[in-house]
Amino acid sequence: MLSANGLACERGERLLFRNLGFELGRGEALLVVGGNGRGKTSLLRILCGLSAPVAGVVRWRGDPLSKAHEQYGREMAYLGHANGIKDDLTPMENLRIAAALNGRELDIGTATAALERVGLSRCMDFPARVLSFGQRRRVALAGLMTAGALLWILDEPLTGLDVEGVAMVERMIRDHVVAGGLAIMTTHQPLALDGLTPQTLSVGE
Amino acid sequence: MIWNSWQVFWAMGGYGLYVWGSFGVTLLCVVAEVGLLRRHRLQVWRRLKRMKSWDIQ
Amino acid sequence: MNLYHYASPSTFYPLAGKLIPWFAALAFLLAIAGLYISFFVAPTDFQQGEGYRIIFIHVPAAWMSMFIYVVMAFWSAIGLAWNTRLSFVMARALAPTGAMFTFVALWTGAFWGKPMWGAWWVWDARLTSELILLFLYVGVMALQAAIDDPRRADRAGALLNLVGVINVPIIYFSVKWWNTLHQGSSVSLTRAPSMAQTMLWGMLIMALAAWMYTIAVALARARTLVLERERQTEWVRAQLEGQP
Amino acid sequence: MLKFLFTVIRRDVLLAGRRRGDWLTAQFFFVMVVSMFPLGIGPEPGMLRTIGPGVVWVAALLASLLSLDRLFADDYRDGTLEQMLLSPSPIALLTLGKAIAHWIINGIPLLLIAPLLGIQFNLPAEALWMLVLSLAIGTPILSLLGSIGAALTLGLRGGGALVTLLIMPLYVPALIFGAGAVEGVLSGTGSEAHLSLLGAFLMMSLLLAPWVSAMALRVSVE
Repeated sequence: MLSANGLACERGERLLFRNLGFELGRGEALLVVGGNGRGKTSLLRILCGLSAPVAGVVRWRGDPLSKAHEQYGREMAYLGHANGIKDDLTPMENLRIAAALNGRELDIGTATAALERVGLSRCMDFPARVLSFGQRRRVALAGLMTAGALLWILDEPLTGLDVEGVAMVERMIRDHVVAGGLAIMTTHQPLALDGLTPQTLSVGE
Repeated sequence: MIWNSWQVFWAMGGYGLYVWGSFGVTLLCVVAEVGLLRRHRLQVWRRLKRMKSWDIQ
Repeated sequence: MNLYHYASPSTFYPLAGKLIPWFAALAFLLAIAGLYISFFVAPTDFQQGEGYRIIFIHVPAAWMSMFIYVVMAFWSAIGLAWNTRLSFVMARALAPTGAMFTFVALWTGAFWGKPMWGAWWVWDARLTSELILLFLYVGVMALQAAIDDPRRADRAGALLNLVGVINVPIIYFSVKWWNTLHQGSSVSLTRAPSMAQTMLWGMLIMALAAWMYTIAVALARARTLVLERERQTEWVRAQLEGQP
Repeated sequence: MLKFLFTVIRRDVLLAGRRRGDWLTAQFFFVMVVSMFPLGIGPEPGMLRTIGPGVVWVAALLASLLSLDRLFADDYRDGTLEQMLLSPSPIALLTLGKAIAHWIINGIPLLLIAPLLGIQFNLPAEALWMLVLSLAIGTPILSLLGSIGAALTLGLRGGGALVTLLIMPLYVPALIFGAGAVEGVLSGTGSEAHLSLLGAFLMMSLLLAPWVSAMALRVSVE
């Protein structure tokens, strides 16, 4: 479904990596590994189409990303370093507006269920400003669940989460992949996906 | 020859300040640009050479 | 792919190095010829006396300031369309020279205006547009200077450059319109009463000299930029063995 | 398509409503800049009437620039901009929506305040109407062209001052036609020509600016 070929990336005249490629199908996960500053985040940003590689091409369902903007936008969900949460809006508003921007209706019931699943049932009506960092991360994860995307691209999904939160994310990813989804992630913490071994891709020498 | 002497030439019929002010500043700009360019090039050259000798890319 | 061959930095660098002295020499010779015409061939103007000789730099500088902006936009468009790095480098190398000519056009305009209009600055349509052109140059250079990542700096500058070039005619038209409504000056700098043949020749030769100068300086600046950007490559490291 | 556009506009208006302090700052800036001129120039009514249209227009430029540097910057910082860029809709629609929202938030209040300021400058009633009309056509241009500058300077040090430097020269035609229209009323030479030229400039900005600022956003976010 998702394939990358001969990717190269440069940051400020420095070559981060080149000739990187992989192939990912339904029900498969990919773990991107590599030390700090090796270009993991850059790779994920290329894969989700935010930045263009210096060389190489990323294809979704056979089409290069530049031609598949609309479809890819519907079928891919990205969770970056920043949570993508507006501090002035409540978690509920955040979820619903994010869905509307993606061209989906999200009714209050589904949104409530998602927020309950990530353990935020008590702070649904506070502005996100008063939430802790971990709680805001959970709002972003609830957004990921309600996005209904086929491909998840997660940049350090475990940062800022407590033990219980980590277990929750691991369960989320596993369920998603087992149900036939695709997941690409980076992490510095060990990730236990309970019977699922992701492919690994090493970035940088 | 339309100028009888250098004196007349420099005076420019009373417009000396304006004519030479214009031409002079233009010359100054050109000289300054070329000078700055050369200096910058030498600086870059030295820096790259130093970096190479340290073998830092 | 012949074009791509010349667009490669490692080919460009030595080629530009060979071309620069020729353009510089041409610029020098043409400038001498132009200056000779402006001071020794062109006769005294019966209306403006000797003061009109300023137009031999003012007009070519004003032409250059506009041409260079358009040429920059051309390179920017090519760079954005085909993703050729050298085009961005050329666009960037031209900007300071363009700003310099704009400044010269403004300065000489003021020095011409003082004896003719009695004021260093009048809000004449041409001078005003020239001033705004200077702002546009400053904007592009400031933007490129503020961005650290060269790739982003190139593209952002190129986009701004293209927006600017679309706007320049509109700005010129609006300023002219504004000027006629507010009773602008009746004397125009470029439409001297008797545009004699020799004057035209003088200005053309000076403009040609300015072109050659611009090419030489822009190539030299582009060379330095290429050197900086390609510093990890083998050919630059080999270059560094020689003399600057 | 249109739904996305409306969602972007509604979202930005909602957010501005949650942050009324920032919004009021720009409006009071406008009022204060305009009020400084008589203090600097003197209270002579004839003189004030001559400079009035120009002063109000220049202050409108400055006020819109003041709020522009945050057009994309806030969303960039908290990651919502990335999410919006990845949405299925064209990015030009996002930038268009953002510019329209900026106009609703910052442009429309200017229209309402401008007549009051015009009275301070002894403008007659017809000139006041023309001032509002010219600002109504002109301020969307400020938001549209400004969005290009905001996108280009996204995340840079000193972004605010830089936006001013980049965009101010591009505002020149809007300023000339806008202030000229009001002056046409004052001097009795008519202002239809000014207004149609301003309208043409608006149409052009509307067609081109969203595309350019979409490209600029892609370059800046990369």
